[in-house]
Amino acid sequence: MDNRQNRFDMPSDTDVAWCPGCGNHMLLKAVKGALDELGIDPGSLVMVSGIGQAAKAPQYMKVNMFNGLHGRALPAAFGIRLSNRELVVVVESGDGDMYGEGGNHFLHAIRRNFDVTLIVHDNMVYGLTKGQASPTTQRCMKTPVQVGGVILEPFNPLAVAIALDAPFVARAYAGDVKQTISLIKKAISFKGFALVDVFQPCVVFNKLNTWQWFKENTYSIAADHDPTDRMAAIKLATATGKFPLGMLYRNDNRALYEDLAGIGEKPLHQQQAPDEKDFRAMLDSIPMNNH
Amino acid sequence: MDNRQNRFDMPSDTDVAWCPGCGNHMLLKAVKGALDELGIDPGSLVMVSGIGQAAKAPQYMKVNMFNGLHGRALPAAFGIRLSNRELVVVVESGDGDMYGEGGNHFLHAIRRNFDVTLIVHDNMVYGLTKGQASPTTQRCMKTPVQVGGVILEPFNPLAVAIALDAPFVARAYAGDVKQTISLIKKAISFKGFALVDVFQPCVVFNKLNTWQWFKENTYSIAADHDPTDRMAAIKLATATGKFPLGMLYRNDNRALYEDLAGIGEKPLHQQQAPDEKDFRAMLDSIPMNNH
Amino acid sequence: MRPYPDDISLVIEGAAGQGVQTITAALLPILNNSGYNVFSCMEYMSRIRGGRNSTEIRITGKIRRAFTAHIDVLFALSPHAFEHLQNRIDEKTLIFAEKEQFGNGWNERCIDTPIAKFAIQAGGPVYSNTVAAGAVLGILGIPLEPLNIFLREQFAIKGDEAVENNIKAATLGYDFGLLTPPALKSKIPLPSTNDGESHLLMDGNTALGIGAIAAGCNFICSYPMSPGTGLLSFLAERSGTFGIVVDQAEDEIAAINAGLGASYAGARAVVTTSGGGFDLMQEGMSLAGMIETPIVVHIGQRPGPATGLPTRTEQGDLDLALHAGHGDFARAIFAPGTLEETIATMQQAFDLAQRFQIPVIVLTDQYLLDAVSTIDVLDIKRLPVASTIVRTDEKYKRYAFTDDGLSPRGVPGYGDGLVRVDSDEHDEQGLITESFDMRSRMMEKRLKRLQPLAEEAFPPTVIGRHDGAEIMIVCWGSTRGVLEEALDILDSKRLAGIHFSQVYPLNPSILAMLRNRRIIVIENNARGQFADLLTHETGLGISRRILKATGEPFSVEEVVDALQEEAHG
Amino acid sequence: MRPYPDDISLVIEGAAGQGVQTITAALLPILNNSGYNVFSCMEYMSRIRGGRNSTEIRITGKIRRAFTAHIDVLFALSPHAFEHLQNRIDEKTLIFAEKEQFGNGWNERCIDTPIAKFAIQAGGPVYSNTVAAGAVLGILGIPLEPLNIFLREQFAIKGDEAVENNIKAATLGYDFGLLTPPALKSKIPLPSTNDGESHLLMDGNTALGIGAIAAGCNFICSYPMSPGTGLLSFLAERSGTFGIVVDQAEDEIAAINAGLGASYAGARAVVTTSGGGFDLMQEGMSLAGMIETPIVVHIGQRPGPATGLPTRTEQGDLDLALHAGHGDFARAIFAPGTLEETIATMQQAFDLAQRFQIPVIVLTDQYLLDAVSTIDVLDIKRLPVASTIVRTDEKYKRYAFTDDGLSPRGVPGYGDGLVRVDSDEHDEQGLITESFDMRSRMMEKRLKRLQPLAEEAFPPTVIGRHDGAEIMIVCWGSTRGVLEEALDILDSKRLAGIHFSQVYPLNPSILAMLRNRRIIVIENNARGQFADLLTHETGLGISRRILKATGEPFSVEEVVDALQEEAHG
Ligand SMILES: Cc1ncc(C[n+]2csc(CCOP(=O)(O)OP(=O)(O)O)c2C)c(N)n1
Ligand SMILES: Cc1ncc(C[n+]2csc(CCOP(=O)(O)OP(=O)(O)O)c2C)c(N)n1
Ligand code: SF4
Ligand code: SF4
Ligand SMILES: [Mg+2]
Ligand SMILES: [Mg+2]
Repeated sequence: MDNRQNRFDMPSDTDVAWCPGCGNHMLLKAVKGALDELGIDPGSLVMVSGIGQAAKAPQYMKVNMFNGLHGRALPAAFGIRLSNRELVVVVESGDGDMYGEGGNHFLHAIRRNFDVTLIVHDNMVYGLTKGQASPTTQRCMKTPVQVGGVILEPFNPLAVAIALDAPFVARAYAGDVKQTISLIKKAISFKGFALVDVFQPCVVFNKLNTWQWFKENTYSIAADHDPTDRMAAIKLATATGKFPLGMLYRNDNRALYEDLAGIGEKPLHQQQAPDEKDFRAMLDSIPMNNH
Repeated sequence: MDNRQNRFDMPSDTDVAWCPGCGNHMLLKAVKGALDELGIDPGSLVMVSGIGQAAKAPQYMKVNMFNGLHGRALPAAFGIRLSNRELVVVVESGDGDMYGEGGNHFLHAIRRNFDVTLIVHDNMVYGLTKGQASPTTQRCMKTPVQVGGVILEPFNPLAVAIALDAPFVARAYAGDVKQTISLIKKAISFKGFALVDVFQPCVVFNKLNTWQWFKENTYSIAADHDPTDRMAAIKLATATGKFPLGMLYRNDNRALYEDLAGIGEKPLHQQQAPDEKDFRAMLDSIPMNNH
Repeated sequence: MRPYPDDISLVIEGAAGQGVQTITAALLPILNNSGYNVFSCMEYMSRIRGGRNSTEIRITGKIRRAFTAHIDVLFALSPHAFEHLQNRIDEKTLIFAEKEQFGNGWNERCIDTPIAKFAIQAGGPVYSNTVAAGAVLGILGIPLEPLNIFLREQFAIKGDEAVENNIKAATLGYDFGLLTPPALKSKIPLPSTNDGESHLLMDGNTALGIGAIAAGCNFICSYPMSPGTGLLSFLAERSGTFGIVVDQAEDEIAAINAGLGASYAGARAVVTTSGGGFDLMQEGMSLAGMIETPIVVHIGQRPGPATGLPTRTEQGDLDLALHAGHGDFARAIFAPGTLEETIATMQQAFDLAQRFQIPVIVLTDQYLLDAVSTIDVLDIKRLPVASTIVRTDEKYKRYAFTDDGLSPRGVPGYGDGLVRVDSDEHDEQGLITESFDMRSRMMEKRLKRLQPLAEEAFPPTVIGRHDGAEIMIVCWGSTRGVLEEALDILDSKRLAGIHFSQVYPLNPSILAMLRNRRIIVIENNARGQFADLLTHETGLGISRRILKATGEPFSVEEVVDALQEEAHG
Repeated sequence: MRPYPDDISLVIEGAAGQGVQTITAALLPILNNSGYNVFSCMEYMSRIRGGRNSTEIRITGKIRRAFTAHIDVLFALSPHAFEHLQNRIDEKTLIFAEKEQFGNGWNERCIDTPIAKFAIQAGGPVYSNTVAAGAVLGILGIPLEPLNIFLREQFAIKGDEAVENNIKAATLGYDFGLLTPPALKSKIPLPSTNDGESHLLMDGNTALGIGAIAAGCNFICSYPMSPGTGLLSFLAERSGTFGIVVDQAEDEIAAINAGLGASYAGARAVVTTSGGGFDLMQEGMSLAGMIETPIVVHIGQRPGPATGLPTRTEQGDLDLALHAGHGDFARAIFAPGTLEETIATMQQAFDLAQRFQIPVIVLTDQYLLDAVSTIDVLDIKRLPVASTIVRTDEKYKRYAFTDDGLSPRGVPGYGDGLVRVDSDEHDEQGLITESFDMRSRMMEKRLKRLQPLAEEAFPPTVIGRHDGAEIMIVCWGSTRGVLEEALDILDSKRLAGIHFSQVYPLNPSILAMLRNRRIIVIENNARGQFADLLTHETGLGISRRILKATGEPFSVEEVVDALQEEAHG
């Protein structure tokens, strides 16, 4: 990771609200690095997020930004993308934001398969609200609310995504900036719904899943894994033990929502009001009057 | 299917709001049949539902009933079950109710694994609101809203459930009352979250997935399928072509929420207010005062 | 007892699935084209087949747009007719029904009508509704041919046999209808002088859709919910022609957030729902207020709380609309009472939303949305659709401070600037701030628009003669028609009406209209939500509230009764 | 400029993560046990580390519970102190800080305090906060030993070395503090006569939790949201002892629906959230109204709209609470202003919810929840927890009509009857109905309880002397303390205060209290939501609104200033 400026950098005096040592810093670098390397124009990119520590990421990039409600980044991203196909839309979200409050949108965004990249900062905890369990918190971790330890089965975003035939499903680790950049680049280049769930240590509230822990409990997916093999992918995603890093699943055969829905190339903001002819024709065609 | 009375029958003059010929009638018979055969006492059973045609089912049974909000049956069922472990809790819901509006609760109820049976009347359409696409509507079906035909990938409830390791996942067809009864009986007897997604023809709004269609497009799962084999189950659930009927997946090793959370046997309504001793002790232990 | 003689109310009763809607769709245009004034409204149960449903068709001398309780002619298709409608029929009601299934209510005013027999003669029981349609024309003495044309068009796709059977059914019914005792026929009003051509027939849903299209609406994402779904279907059907992006959301939360995303990116977005769905959009409303992003929300009201009565009518969501979303921010709320107002307020809603960068709500209800009446094409006016979007430059700040609190609105990808919106309190650039000073300035900025919004508010419409009236009867939304008719009937100089098609903010001119008069508010809810609002905004006291929250609209008779004493006392 | 001399305000400033909370937790009990009256409140940014945060500790002669803007003694741990707090310090403020990092604001009143140096001497930079705590005691001339005891308990789990280092740090700070110029020390008030023993120190969160436990609360399902989360954590920690079922929901919608399910089954359920989360609970509120099922909802208010200022304070959700949920139904809303009231209203909330079978809201805010003050144990009163649940028999009907509209409430599995609740309009048995008559009767049934609810409403508390006061200053919720103190300072016979700890419905007695006086309302929001409510409920006009919506609470000085003219003519 080098520190040279890239075109998505904010002014150097920007106050970043993340804790020192947090995985978010490296992930931010990776996201900006990927965007820069792809040569994307900041003006044609919209970063969308919800609320949480992760969701602050777009605040620290020089981009168009829709920092909406907790859990609601994906619907907003969908509205943005459909209104202007020229825009590159990237969502950054936390594990609570996306898989907790936003779980329903996660499911249905996958079904839609519009062109969006979803980067989830998966720190296995609610950071901003001070350490409660998130959907991905591992069993038995104690928190101020889960005083006896977490008893729910962790949410498995990769398995669910593959079960719904999400066309691009990857997992990265913020500690490996190179791989993270590479996966994010692929995800953004991919036309369709692309999920990159990124393990991101929260050094304040998650004392279980530390930098060290992630290092020890992850492995790179073997080179011979065929990401187009859905069953193999889901096997990787559901296996117990260490967590696989890399590209789990890819399906290039799913059609894009925008294409199926016939969304035109012209942004909606450039659309004129209906002309008088069409408008009158519509009036004439109102069922009770057209016979 | 015989017409003899069972203990869950409503008075014979009960006005049933379902259309003649609808699959709901047979499914209702099956549910009542299963309950009766299990010898469950109506007074210890609570049927919970949301809103929709399916969700009216509990209205037509002599049971305790919580007919709540559209999409919100599972959280209500959860609250009921935790408040009284003596109650048998069964949710009846539609495909829209459960997988659309209620999608997030579906995910997280599976993670919780409390003891509930979820019967989804899956007619692949929004019945009560007059024929819009539901999450399970098949591609290309035209509706008053999906005027060019449905373009979203259908939601795959079974695959998602298995991906989340739901411990009991089955599919039935309302046209086969015997199998439906048998699966529902197993589901209710199962201690934990049990999903039975039941294909149910909507004869008014779904002209694609008719009685005939379901007959032709389903098959019984082979006897040699091992429901404890998660990969085999997910393969069945995600395969293209005909839909498998029967028991897809079963995992008897997941612990029950109630047990993990230490929910006592005594219903909460019988709990006394805290006694004075405990209350004073709590006051004394308030952090700023106990040193 | 009918308070006036120059019109008739015809009610067709039938279970869901018996085709009452098809009859209505056939008869209304025929009556309209024949030069009659027509108004129609319907009431139906929340079920797809069966149940107790009815449609009222009024054929009137003057243009009327209100529900009357009394039924002059009842056409009964189901066995539930008498039980269901007995309160609305009396000894003068002419009843066409099959004696056998009509039951207890049968007496000499009933005409045994062999609907089923004719239907079977024509080809089968499904033709009952066509028999009825034919019979109605016969009763009214209107030529059959237009109905035959309708049937040919309607059933063409079902093949020749279906068409022929329908025509046969219509003819059998027609011939029967012609034999109706002449005593009734004299009640039919003369055709009005309006020629049917320039008058379009439509329901409120259609008007709402026309308004949205006129306003250049090009994005709708919504979740089905009666009676809000109509707008979604209307726009879906026309999405191709007008380039409207239409998506059915997974839930209402997704719907409004998608709408806001779209609007942020430059779409003219609308969301439609009913009270329960709108509950789920509250946080989105608050977001719209915070990020100053236009959105139009249509709420088709129905009786609550909770699921309530899904297919019935009420005006019970005004309070909710007024206070939806936590925190303080500006909004506007419309509540049209006629087709014309529906088209106009919908356009105004889009216009205000764009210009003031706020959420705007249009409140209708089941009664208004389903009621069919006529509108002169010339009264369908289009507001110019001005784009309020600016091309940004490099120094662009989304929330730049300005004198009026309105910052030029850019959209991403259009110009050299960046467009940043934030649900947290933010600075001019749209970035998170925790400066108390910035917070204060931003709150002030967001609320400043309330004043000009009030000044631009649609003034209410006076019904009758304002000068000299001691008592002002105030109504809003769908109750306009019934008050108009009641005041017309009561014909009292002491009373005048005022109808609000915009209910928030209120135009400051209303104070002068209402001051020093007794104020009576009539509304279709349990406690008088608009009455409260009126007092809140004007400080004026309300002397009486005429309320109804049964799930039904007010009938003309009820309102006449309620005001009788005030009018003549 | 401090308006009164007998107390001091000590502010400890530090970035998140610097341990200011630990200092406060250590100092407050020591001060309390030493017989001082203390009050403390905090303000902090929405971040976990860094930023500009501060805690005020007031040591007062009289019991006070309000924020004062002026700082007498500032203890600065971060480099942002001056920039952040400059408006609150003046030439009289004694500042303890490290000269090097304090920056521009440095002058002769500042005492260069080698915090970092001492910390490193003690073992490392993490001990800075302990140095500060020791120094504060030294400055105040209070013995060090209690702090050492606290440190031993607190750090025992971290091992002997941590304990020893902390004690060393405290001692270094203490010795330094002892050298403070005597001029300041004279300002410290004499210990009050209350002995610390019977006075418990706690924050609003704790009081809320105590109230819930006293009320027999045994179910909470909620989704974290500041500042509502505290109640969830409090009950979670005590769930074992009191048999409370605690679940963290996937979202707020699940939370309230689980709460209603639980309540239906007989639990005494509460839900906690903040405005944005409450937006999502609106439909659940409406459901509670429809199914007549008790639920208590706590809303910890923070500034909106949308995400707003997550860790700041405001009273902006009253309007929302009043109108939450579509349709008309009964509710009650509390807004405590003191610890005592917090404990009492929470119990009353549960009691009313159970007896009237309605949703009840308790409105607090960040300021109230985080503020620490003292309460006499004798003032912690327990309301009897009466069970309102009946054993059902075979003929049981959940919605049986009764004179007062309240049907005996059964729960499933208890008795021989069936308990059916339905979000649709329903009949006495709880089954769907579409009868207009049944609808009307059920609406009436549900709304009938409004009257007795008003009669049982907590009357407001008079602050000062009511008789003779020409001007009534009205406040509600967390603004009680600041108004009390301001009126005390202003000491004017013309003014009296009224504080509402129940804001809806209002007790009918208030009319007599307010009539014929000038009314001024003070509230922590942008437009005066309670002022509107008061006018709505009483018809009385409000002559002035004193408002603040910056995200900060009112300071005593501000309120004194605002009322100065009214007080003295
Ligand atoms: C409707 C709503 N509910 C709750 C919150 C409070 N909240 C803010 S962030 C957050 C959780 C954040 O967790 P995650 O998404 O994992 O982000 P992290 O802070 O861990 O990066 C919550 C519960 C909110 N802002 N809005
Ligand atoms: C919050 C909310 N949104 C929407 C609705 C309207 N609504 C009622 S039932 C239904 C869909 C029902 O579909 P499904 O669950 O599949 O049941 P079906 O009628 O097909 O059995 C909808 C959208 C509602 N009642 N509440
Ligand atoms: S709280 Fe955790 S996730 Fe948030 S910034 Fe700090 S370390 Fe990172
Ligand atoms: S609409 Fe469809 S699902 Fe509903 S009752 Fe009729 S046939 Fe059944
Ligand atoms: Mg997280
Ligand atoms: Mg369905």
